[in-house]
Amino acid sequence: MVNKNPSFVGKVGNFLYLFSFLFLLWFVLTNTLNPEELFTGISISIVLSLILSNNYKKLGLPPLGIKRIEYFIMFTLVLLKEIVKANFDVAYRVLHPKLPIKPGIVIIKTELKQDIAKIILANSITLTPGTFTLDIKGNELLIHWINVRSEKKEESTKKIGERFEKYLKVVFA
Amino acid sequence: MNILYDYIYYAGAFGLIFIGIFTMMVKRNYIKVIIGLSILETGVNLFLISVGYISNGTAPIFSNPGIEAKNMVDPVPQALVLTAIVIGLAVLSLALSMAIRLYKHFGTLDLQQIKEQRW
Amino acid sequence: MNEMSILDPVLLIAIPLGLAFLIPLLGLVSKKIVRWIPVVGFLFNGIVALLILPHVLKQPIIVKIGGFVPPFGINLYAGSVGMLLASLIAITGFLVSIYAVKYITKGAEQKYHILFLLLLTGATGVVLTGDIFNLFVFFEILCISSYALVAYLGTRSGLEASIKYLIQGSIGSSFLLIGIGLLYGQFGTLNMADLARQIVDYTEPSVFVSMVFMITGLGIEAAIFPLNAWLPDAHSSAPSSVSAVLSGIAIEVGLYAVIRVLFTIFAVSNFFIFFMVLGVLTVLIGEMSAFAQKNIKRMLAYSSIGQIGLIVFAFSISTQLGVAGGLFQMVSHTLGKALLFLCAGYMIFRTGSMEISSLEGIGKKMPITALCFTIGTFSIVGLPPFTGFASKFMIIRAALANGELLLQILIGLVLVGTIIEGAYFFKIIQTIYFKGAHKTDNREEAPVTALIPMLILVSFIIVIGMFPNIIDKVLQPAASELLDQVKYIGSVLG
Amino acid sequence: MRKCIGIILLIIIAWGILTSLQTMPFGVSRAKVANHYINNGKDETGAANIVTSVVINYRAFDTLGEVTVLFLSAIGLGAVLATIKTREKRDTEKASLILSTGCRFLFPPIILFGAYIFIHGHLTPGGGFQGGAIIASAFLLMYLGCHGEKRLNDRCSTFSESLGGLAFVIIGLIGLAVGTHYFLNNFMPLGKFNTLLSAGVIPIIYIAIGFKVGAELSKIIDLLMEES
Repeated sequence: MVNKNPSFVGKVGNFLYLFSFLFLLWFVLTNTLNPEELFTGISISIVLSLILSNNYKKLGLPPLGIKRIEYFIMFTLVLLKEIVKANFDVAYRVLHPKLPIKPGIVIIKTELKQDIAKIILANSITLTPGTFTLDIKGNELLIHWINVRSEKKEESTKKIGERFEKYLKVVFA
Repeated sequence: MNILYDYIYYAGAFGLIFIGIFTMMVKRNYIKVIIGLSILETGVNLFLISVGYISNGTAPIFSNPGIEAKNMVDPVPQALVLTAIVIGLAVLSLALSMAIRLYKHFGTLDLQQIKEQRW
Repeated sequence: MNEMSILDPVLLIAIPLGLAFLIPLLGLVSKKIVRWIPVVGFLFNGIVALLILPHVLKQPIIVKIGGFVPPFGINLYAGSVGMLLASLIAITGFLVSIYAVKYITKGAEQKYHILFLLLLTGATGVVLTGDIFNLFVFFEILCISSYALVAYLGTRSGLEASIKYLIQGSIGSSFLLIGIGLLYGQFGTLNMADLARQIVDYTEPSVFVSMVFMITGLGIEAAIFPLNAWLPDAHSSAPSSVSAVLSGIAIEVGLYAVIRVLFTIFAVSNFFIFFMVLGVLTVLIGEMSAFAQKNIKRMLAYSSIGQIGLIVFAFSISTQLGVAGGLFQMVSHTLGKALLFLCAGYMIFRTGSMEISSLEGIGKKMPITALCFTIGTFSIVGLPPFTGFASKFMIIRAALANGELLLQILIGLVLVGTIIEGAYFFKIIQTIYFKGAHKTDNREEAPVTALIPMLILVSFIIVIGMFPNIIDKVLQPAASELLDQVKYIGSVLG
Repeated sequence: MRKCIGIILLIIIAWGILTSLQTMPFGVSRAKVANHYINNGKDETGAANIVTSVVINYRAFDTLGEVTVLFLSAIGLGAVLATIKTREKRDTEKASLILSTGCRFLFPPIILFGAYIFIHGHLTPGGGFQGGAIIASAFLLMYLGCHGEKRLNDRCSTFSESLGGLAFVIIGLIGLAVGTHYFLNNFMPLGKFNTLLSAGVIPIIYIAIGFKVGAELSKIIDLLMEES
């Protein structure tokens, strides 16, 4: 079976991936170990994954691994830290009587390949106050920045994207 | 103050109802009439919901064993509103489909300009 | 009781609903079956309704949905009025859906049949239900399917009519819902019998306001005089088979709801002068506008307004005879107007125009259809061997029974309206038979599927007109059911 | 002119309502019927959510009508829009990568959440209509984000809406045939209170409604998007 259909393993992998994601979600929603609930959750997740897993593959989600999860958690922590930092920064700018802002749109580069990785990067940038992702074109992100500190592509990439990208690169390697 | 507390919800609901009826009667643009209809329906639903409220009431769900029946709000208006919302949605979607047709046929949404049928 | 448990009146609603849900599935298999589904549904309904009808004349059947005792669950009240109208709806629906098998060729046919089936199912629900919110829900089914069916042909006029209808109808339903909300807020129940028991005095302002809201909301669908602006457009622009049920069933059902709310819930007794005057105004305005029309379907639509006025007048006499007369007039109007619209449908189809002048010589071209049309007009005007005569005669008798001067004046005005009605209908008949004799077209009769329903309707009109006693056996219990509020409460709440 | 008439009419209505509202002050007490539902609903229907027990058990007939109204609106929409032949070609720009990828990522979780809502209708605030609306929102997201790539499967939606409606009616007819011979009777065992498999037919009906409402709302969205 496996030899005849080379993509079979890939299919099973996709299926399991979506299945575990959905089932985890179900578990979080119901928050109980009641066998009836678990059984219902498993069956719904199986049905949904059977139908939808093929499309999910196109997103380019990475396979699971210890290192990846570790880095993803670290990424989350860094994101939180950056959000707090940026909040204070923006609050300072808003409250300062001189309003030291310099709004503008900059372009940054990213080395991430997968769509989903780009989305995560874009959304993290949006979540941090002061920066806002407008669009993604190829491997360039269009960003509105409340205080443009550098108009050069490389520098702004370093200032905005780098701090997240180094973790995401490992996760999506 | 007391009067305000007693009637503020009804006043809000009927305020919406009046705005809706007024919009439907006065406006000429069909889309605005549909918006008026939507406001009217919202007002009616709010009115129905506020009919069933009791002071400091809780939702009528026995989700934990400790919940008492005494403080629960009236479940019937909530059931009625569920029905009324769905019906309102149905009318609204039909009205919107007619708006599409209207624009394709007449090239305008102004109801005053559409005079195929006379008295 | 054993026999009755099989013939549950709820089947009259449940089976057509199930069939309507089934139609899209069957449509995947075969397009031809779909056309016959409404026919099957209404045949079933007609048989069941006629089988139940004798049982309810003495004792109404109370159907407890879900097995909950009335104030707590929804109940159906299958009394004489409900079953009479339900049988009427089923029979008319059966005949019109046979007609529609060949008549509907344009547009989304399958959707037409679903909408048609659901329109009459909504009507059946309205006449059977004993719960006021349930009445609203079924009323909405009736209204929404009418909106869609009026716009079905997709012509400019149909669209415009449908939009008018939709705007006014949805304001009406909102009013009805506000009225229901006010009633629930005051009495805490939605069951009609329970409400009726608790409402002691409708002159109390709080109750009066909710009554006005409900009557206004229902009155829009019933097309009572100031609220009938939508009717002529809607009824004339819809496909003829739809006009037949809109004119024959939908407004009657609206009127039934008004009457039920007035008589049973609020037990109104001294409010009727107002309705009598409204009824007479409706008659005069309807008939006079009909007289001025050049478009045959618009003329029939205005004539429906006149007939509705007559029925309102008959009900507001509020004696046994008057209410029976009103119900009888409903029956004869349904049969007559359905027949007229069905005939007009193929006459328009063959001539390609709705103008009355284009009907010249149609008496030779389609003799059977023209004959049916003539009989229909005779019945609506109220000429002797037809139902219209019997029902109008009953109303006149009722009006003259207590010898009040006001009633005599008003019935005089109603008769003026009838004379106007006669004038314009004879004008059409003259056009059909005696004008344009030089035209020698070959005969182009309507197809058999259209002729059969017309002929059946004609036979109903003649048989009931000759022997009004057949229907009188149902009318008398029905009238007393409407008038006797105490018995209604007793039979529901026990 | 119309404004004046409108305002006068509204003032009359407002006066009427004011007199009427005095007999029903806000937030006072429940009526007899509602008290019955709250005190006995738990035992009679087995649903923890009393609103659900009213919607699906005490007033199930309304809900059947409501489902029909939604069905009707989808059908009516199709009938009204059916005769449009001309369809201009529009040059639509593709949605940005953020939107399209995000939609694809969120689609399965939203469907799962909708299913969660309608399966737990008898336990939590939720139910078939709400769950169906959430499922339809997943489809709406697909239409907005990945326009033109994904279409609702016509046959599939027809099946789920028809079968959902039929299931409701058939459950009602089974109730008429067995047990106490009432239409829409709750003929199944009520089960252990406040667990997933309780409340007899309520979850089954809600699942049917969920499928039906999801399919119908998606269909309405589909038709409106296609023709506008």
